[in-house]
Amino acid sequence: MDAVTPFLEVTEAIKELGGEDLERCMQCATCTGVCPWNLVRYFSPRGIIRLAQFGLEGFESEDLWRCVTCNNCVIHCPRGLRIIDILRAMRMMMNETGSVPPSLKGPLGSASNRGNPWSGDPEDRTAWAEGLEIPPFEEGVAHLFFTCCTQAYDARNQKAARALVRVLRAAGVSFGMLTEREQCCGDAVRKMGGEEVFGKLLENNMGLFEEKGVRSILTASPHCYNAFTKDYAEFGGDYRVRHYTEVLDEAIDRGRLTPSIELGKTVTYHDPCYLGRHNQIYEPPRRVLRAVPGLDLVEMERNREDSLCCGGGGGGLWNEVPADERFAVLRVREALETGAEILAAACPYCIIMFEDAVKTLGKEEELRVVDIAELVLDSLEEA
Amino acid sequence: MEDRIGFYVCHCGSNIAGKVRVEEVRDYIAGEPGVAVARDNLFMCSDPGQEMIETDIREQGLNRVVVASCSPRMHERTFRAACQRAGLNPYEAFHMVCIREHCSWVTEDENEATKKAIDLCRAGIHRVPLQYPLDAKVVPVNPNVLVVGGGIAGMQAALDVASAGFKATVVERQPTIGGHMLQYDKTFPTLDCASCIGTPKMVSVGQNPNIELLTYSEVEAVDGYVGNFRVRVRKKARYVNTDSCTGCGECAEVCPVTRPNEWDEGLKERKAVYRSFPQAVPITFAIEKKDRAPCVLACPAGINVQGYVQLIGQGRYEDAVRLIMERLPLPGVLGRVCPHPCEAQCRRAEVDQPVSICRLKRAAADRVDLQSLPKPEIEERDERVAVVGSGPAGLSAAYYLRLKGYRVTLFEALPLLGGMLRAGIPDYRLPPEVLDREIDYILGLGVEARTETRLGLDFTLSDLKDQGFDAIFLGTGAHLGMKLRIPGEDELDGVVDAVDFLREVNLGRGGAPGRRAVVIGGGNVAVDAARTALRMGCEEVRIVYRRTREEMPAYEEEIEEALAEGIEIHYLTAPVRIQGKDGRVTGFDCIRTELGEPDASGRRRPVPVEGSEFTISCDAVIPAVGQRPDVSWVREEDALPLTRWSTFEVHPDTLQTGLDGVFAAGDAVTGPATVVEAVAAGRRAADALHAYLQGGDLSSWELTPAVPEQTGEWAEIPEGTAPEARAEDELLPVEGRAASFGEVSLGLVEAEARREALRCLNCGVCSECMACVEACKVGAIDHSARDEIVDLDVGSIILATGFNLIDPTPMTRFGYGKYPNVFTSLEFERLTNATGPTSGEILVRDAEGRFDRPPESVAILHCIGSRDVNYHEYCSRVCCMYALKYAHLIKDRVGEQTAVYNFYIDMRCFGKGYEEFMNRVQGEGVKLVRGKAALVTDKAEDPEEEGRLIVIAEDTILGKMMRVPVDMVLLCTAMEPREDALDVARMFGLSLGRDGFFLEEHPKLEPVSTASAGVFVAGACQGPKDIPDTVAQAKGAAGEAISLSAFGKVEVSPMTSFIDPDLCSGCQTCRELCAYSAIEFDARRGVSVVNEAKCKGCGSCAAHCPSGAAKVSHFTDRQVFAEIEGLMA
Amino acid sequence: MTNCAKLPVESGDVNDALRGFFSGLLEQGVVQAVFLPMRQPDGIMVMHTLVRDPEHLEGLDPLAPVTPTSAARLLSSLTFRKPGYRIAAFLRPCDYRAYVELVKLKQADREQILVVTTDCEGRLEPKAFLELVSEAGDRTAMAFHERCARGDDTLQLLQACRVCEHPAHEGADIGLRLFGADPENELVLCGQTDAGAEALEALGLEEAGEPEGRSKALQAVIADRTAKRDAMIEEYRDKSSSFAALRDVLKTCINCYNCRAACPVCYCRECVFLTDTFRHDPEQYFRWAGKRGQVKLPTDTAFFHITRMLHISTLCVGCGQCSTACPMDLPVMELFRTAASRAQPCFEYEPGRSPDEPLPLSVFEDREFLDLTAE
Amino acid sequence: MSEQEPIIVAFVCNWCTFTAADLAGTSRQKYPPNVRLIRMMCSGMVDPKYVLKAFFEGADGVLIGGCHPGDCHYINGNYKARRRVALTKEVLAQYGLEEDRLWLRWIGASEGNVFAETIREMTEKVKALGPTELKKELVA
Repeated sequence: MDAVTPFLEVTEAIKELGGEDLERCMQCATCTGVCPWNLVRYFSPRGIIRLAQFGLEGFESEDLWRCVTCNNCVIHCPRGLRIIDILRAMRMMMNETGSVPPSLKGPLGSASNRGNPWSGDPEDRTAWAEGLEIPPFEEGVAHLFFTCCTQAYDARNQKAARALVRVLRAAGVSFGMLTEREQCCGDAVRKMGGEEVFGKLLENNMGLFEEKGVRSILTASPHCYNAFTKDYAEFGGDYRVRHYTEVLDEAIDRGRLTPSIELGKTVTYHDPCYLGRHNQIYEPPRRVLRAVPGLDLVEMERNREDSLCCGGGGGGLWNEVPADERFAVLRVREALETGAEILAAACPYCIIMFEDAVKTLGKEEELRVVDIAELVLDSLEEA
Repeated sequence: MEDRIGFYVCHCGSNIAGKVRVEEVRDYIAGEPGVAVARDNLFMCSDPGQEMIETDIREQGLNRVVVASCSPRMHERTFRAACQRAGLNPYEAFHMVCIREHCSWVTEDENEATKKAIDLCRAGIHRVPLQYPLDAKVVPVNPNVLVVGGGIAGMQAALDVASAGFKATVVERQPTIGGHMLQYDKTFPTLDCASCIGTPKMVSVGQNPNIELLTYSEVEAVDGYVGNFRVRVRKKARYVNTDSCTGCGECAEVCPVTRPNEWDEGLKERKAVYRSFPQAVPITFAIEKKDRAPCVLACPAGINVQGYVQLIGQGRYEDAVRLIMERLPLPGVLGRVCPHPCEAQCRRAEVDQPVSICRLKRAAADRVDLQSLPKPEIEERDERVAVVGSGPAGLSAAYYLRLKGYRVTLFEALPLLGGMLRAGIPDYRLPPEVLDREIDYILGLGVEARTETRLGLDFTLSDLKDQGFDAIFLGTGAHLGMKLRIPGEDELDGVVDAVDFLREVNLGRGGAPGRRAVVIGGGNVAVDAARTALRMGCEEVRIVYRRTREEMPAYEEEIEEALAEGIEIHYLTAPVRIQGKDGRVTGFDCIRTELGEPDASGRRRPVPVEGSEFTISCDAVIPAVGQRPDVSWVREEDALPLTRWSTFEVHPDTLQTGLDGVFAAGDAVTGPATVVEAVAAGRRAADALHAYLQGGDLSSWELTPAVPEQTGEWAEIPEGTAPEARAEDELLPVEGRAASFGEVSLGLVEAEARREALRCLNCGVCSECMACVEACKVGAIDHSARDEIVDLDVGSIILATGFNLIDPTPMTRFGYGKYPNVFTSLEFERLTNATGPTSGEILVRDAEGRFDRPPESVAILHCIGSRDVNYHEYCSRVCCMYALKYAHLIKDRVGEQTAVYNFYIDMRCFGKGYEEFMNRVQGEGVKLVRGKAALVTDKAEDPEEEGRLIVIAEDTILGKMMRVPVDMVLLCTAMEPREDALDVARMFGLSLGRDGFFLEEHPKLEPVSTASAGVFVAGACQGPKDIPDTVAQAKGAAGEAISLSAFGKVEVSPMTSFIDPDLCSGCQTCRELCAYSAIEFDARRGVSVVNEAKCKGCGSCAAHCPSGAAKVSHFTDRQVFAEIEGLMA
Repeated sequence: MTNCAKLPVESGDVNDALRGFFSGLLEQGVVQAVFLPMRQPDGIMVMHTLVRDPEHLEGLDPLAPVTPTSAARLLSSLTFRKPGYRIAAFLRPCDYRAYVELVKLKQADREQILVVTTDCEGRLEPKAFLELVSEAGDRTAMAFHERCARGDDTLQLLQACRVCEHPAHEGADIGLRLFGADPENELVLCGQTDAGAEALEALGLEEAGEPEGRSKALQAVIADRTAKRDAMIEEYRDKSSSFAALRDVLKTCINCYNCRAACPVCYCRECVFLTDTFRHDPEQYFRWAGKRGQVKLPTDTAFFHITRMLHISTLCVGCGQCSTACPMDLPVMELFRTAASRAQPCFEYEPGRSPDEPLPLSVFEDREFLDLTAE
Repeated sequence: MSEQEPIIVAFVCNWCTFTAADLAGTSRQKYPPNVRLIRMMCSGMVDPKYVLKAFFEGADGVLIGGCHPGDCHYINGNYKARRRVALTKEVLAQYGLEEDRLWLRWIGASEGNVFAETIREMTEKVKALGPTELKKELVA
């Protein structure tokens, strides 16, 4: 008889690795319904969980690696299950047996050996800050400016990082940088199931933070923000973490930063999943944009917790995805529909995905992808 | 007699014995002092268990019993009864120790569970000897029963109570009983029609002699205790007398105000006077009133603006004019010259622009011939009143005094009546024929007018007294122009004060002031003078004003019209000197000004700019810088007190001057003010004069406020009210307009007036237009009704307050509120109901929201807000079944071929006949998609989906995504508690469960009783349930209430407090602490005494009393100390 | 609003002047009786006496620096049911404050009483008082005043008075001024309430102003005593910082409950410790001894003192009668003022301040002590 | 359970916290066995000397459970209890009684889980503090 037999040892193993919520799934399929993948192809997280409930093979299929951890399923799940952690637990099992898709082998290996997923030379980690004389972080400096690997090694994001540094300086924020010993926050690595590599990165960074007495961390990427507030907390990390849009919002509010030059552009803002849905930070970026004179902020239909993911999270940045299945392409089309000239982003992953999507659609003239810090810098009368 | 304790430890099957080594407990306790018998038993609460106790008591001579088993809340009563049967006093002899819920069920380790059980039992053994006999207090039970809520649960409970011969009072918040069930069309699973099985219940409740129905009423306070509750109920004013109203509905026909009908979930309109639905019980109508509209509050004369605007909207101009004339005699005049402060408050401005109220008043007045109005019968009186001055104040006073029956004589200095209306306001703003028409009407009532008789010249105040006038009203106005006090003003020809100039022209005696005239001033008089000068032939007219356009007091539309007629206005210019040659004006020197600091009146003071003098060549100068009353006629002996602005000094309320019997109002009292204020003051003076003439003591006389006090609550403005431009009246074409005195504004055309009136948002809901009063043949409508308080004495209370549905709007992914064809379940019920918005036809809406065509396909989405930790974790139990009912109704009514898709997680058809119903409906072709719908969108991906709603879900059985295009989406929205559930619970002494519904005493064994003795719950207020379960609970609750009423007495816990008079030092702190004021102070003996009927035994007094004088029986210090000592030994 | 009056004193005989004052009150019918300290027949000890006939005012000595028992408790026995007659009562500030608490507890009446208080320079230990009387006889009061005015700290003041920060009270009807005054030749009396002012007018006394040095002297006394009080509380917070430490302080307590009998605000007719709640079952002593090896008797010593603190720590005015009454000379006043220093600020309550302030445990607020219930 | 396991005496109000304890039992929630319940009709019935008696008899912690403000079956018994516990805590603190040994908590009739959680939390805190001085020393 062609039938399957439950293999509950596998289920127990998945639960052991943090996927225990899978037992309480009532298979209602809300997650599948709200998952952005189904805008482009059939992808059923419910189906994968069903297989995990009985430990049946098939969950280790290609689909397991498709999830970009955008959190839309988690906030709608009627049972409140941590669906991302269930899938991550299965990915951890795959990592333990080494059977990881080729596209993710590169970043995982690089993170393990070079402390960043971009195969960048650790020595050049602070190269992007050449000429900005950012002081090293030590006693008396208020915040640690944590460089996201993507900002350190990706050219487009290096430009955004430099803009952010100059804006922070204009706002009189006291911040310093750590040396090359600083490594990747490990968010993407952990979400890909590379728990062991993540452990190495965490140990290095927490040791460094301990050594330097880091209390308050300022991050450019929502992924670092999420790692330091949630993942590091699991291992005793207790830091005051703020995303740069919150710092700029406060500086503007306190009158320490006043963008003055009229930009005369219509702009639409994309809520990055790790700032919005994961951490409910919706208003600070919008207040910053509204504080820039001459910027007309228009909202896309899918905004705040309904925002459509750029597709970069959870290893998505490195997955090969056919053009017609890329969320970033859909999102750029939505941005164009609003008539905006600028798509404002607040996350290095989004910038890469959207720059690629704009090129794919050949819309470079009509829509520019700009980081919020860059917009603020354009509007500052810098000395 | 020493203690002989019987100790019994229960296995409770394996519930206790599973974790607690009961034999070890038994043997340990056997060794404790005073323990005569120690046994264990499989089930102590069983009959053999109880018999074992009874036989031990009889045979072993036990005087105490301790049972260690489950929670005392479960079986304390059972074991006390056993002890009583065996002859012991239950309160003295028995103590129960809980070693199941608090010990075996919650402890992992066997040893720890056993040790804990032993400690708990030992505590009981130490406590029980110190207990002393108590006899349960028995109190009489008032047989009446209160039922709160008139839904199916309330109705059923009331009917059962009544049929048992006891009186039930049903308090229902809505104007009718029936509740949610009567909103449905069919009910599952039998497809009985709700009204066929519901209305008979309603009718019998309505007619049952044992049931008193208090609809449109709410419970406000409850106190007392089981058997003796005192409940205060507020019967909200219905404004319709329930005895005489036959429910004919004539009043609703004529009522102009429409509101969304709550009964139809807002899908259908009803009138301000309404009945929820045709089969309502009671049949009588009710009127919804909120606060008086803001326009009514703003009108100085207190006219019911909303009322006459609505009447105009109905084309009932005569009724409108009659309503206006209750507060103001000159509708046509005021329709033209009133500054309309009401429009500034109109809330329509929040949507687009205020309603054009002033023009509407004119539209009504112009369409009514006053003479044709029925003559008001006047009950003649013989007192005579002299009204001096026929301005707005005088006319108003004369009119209202005449209506009161006084013989009024109107004295006017000028040859024509009307005062400032005649001599001040030019004809192009107020045509004389309109003024005459309205004055003649007043005179027509029998007012005698004497023109060209000036006070102070032709007669004096004392003359009036001599001529037998019983009272005098002075409405002499303010006709003296103020001087510019600049050189050349007095001596030159060509300088004429604006008031004099206008009077002469208006009386047909004046000529053109010159060829080029300059008017000085920024008020209405200045603009009137300028435009009149233009019409008298001046070639060039300029207005000189010291401040800017914003500060000009003249009306906006007047300034516009003046500018349009070519009149030039020099702002920021002040007069310096008038130049003249041989006695004639030749020029006018003035100087530029700037605005400096604000002066006392808050307007910024104009400061001359050095060296900016310039001259305007002109041959006439008309100062219009204010007026003041001419009081030259006042003689010494009149002794009439005047203010320093030479206005009469009057009492603020009665308007009586310093002289007895002499009243005054209008500009003569206030200085130059608006016409409407003068008219209002004239009416107030008439009231005061009436009181004076009837010999009333005016010292305490107060003005009866035109408007009762306000609660600050108006009808909310419905979202999506389409903005509509405000109607503007037609003006004469500009050319040639300035050449004649023809009325510039032509007023509103009838169709425009009717449409403008319908823009009114009816802030006060009922506009008190009194149309219904006339329409009602039995005179049942009484707008002056007030809320009534009723106190009920009842023995038991049944709460059947029902449920709400969750509002699905926040769940944006389902598109409720965004797509017109997404409905909640209750909205769909109304669509299927014959009295609903579509008379029972299942239709979908077009873009404008009108139901027009039947759907070809329908999607029904289950679990919207239910089984969802983000909203309600519980299952609402009823949705699966009514979803199938909807599927059946659609197939049956719209047609076999209509596609129906149910998106479900689990089909819960658990009841009797439910599974069979599902079997049948599936047979009729409903498509069941196993997967919770995730998204409803209108973004089509292929032509087939164009213009339809697409439901997206994964079918977990197929393992495929489904996109189902449909015309209509029904959301099975979760049942949730009423929003005021917490306040109601506190009022009746209940608490709420974690799901927010009323908490029953025990989910399995006591489903309808609550923690508060004598208060029972039934139906959805205790948790989501369908009609069969609701009715079953209603009959259960009625059973409980009937048992109380039938038995006539009830045992009340004897564990109340008492105060030992020997120990009490009379400090009375216990009296202050007692929440039930159950402690009185006996002054003679100087001690506090407990009234045991009122005391509930909470112990607040005992815990405070330092000497221990106040004790609660069964919880004395000694007993608690013994329990603690036993616990820790 | 104090308007003051002068009472001439001939040849330093203050008592004679006061006798004139009090008999004046009786003769003018302002009051029907006076209640003040009078010399006993032995001419030494002074006791509060109710006097109706002015002739019997012969032995009055109100300013004698001693109060054998709390005058508040005595006066309350005259007024726990509203008396039909008005009494002029001489109460030192601590007695008056205790009396105010008894009024709140409905154990005494305020309307029928004309309270005459004085600037209080403190009272002596009984032995020290007897010595002073033997030396100064009739002039004991003034001898005591002179040595106080000189700042003579050899005086054996009661410990309670050394640390008492209420040497005067604005609430009393009439206040006798001593600080910065010269009573030997002129007594200054101030009407602090309407009743007080009317009484002074009825006597037709000569107008007078406040002695100018008074407020400065008063502030100095208050500052000095407050410092001593804080030191004492600090000391006893250390001394009784644990149950064992408390046990050591109370090791010689014999449960005679005399401190309770002397305390003016311990108003129970019979103390709960004398009722059968604390008449333990003999078996219980046996069990205690079994559980812990041995049990000291009398038991419930610490239990009694802490329970009494729970009852009156908010009402304690620090009058020191408990320490005076303790046969074993235990620092009862110190322990109770230490407990009061915690309990009273907890409810922002000061006993004796005003009769309208409700007792802290007889009222409650909607939202308070939220941290207590981790809300 | 060895000697040094701490004992917590809990005075619980019959209408709310006692019912919550029943509910915790019927839903089989597990919590440490250190607590012993004494049923009071209302938290307002707990005389401060009961708390004292419990400590003097060797209790390591005392918990008083009442209804949430506004829900009291007797209208405001819990408000009075709050002031009495505040006074008791203040007086006993002088003799070294730690903050976490005497708790007042509002636990509603339907909050079985809150009851279990409170017991777990308090047992942990009291265990950390170790036995009371009264339990060791004999202070009668």
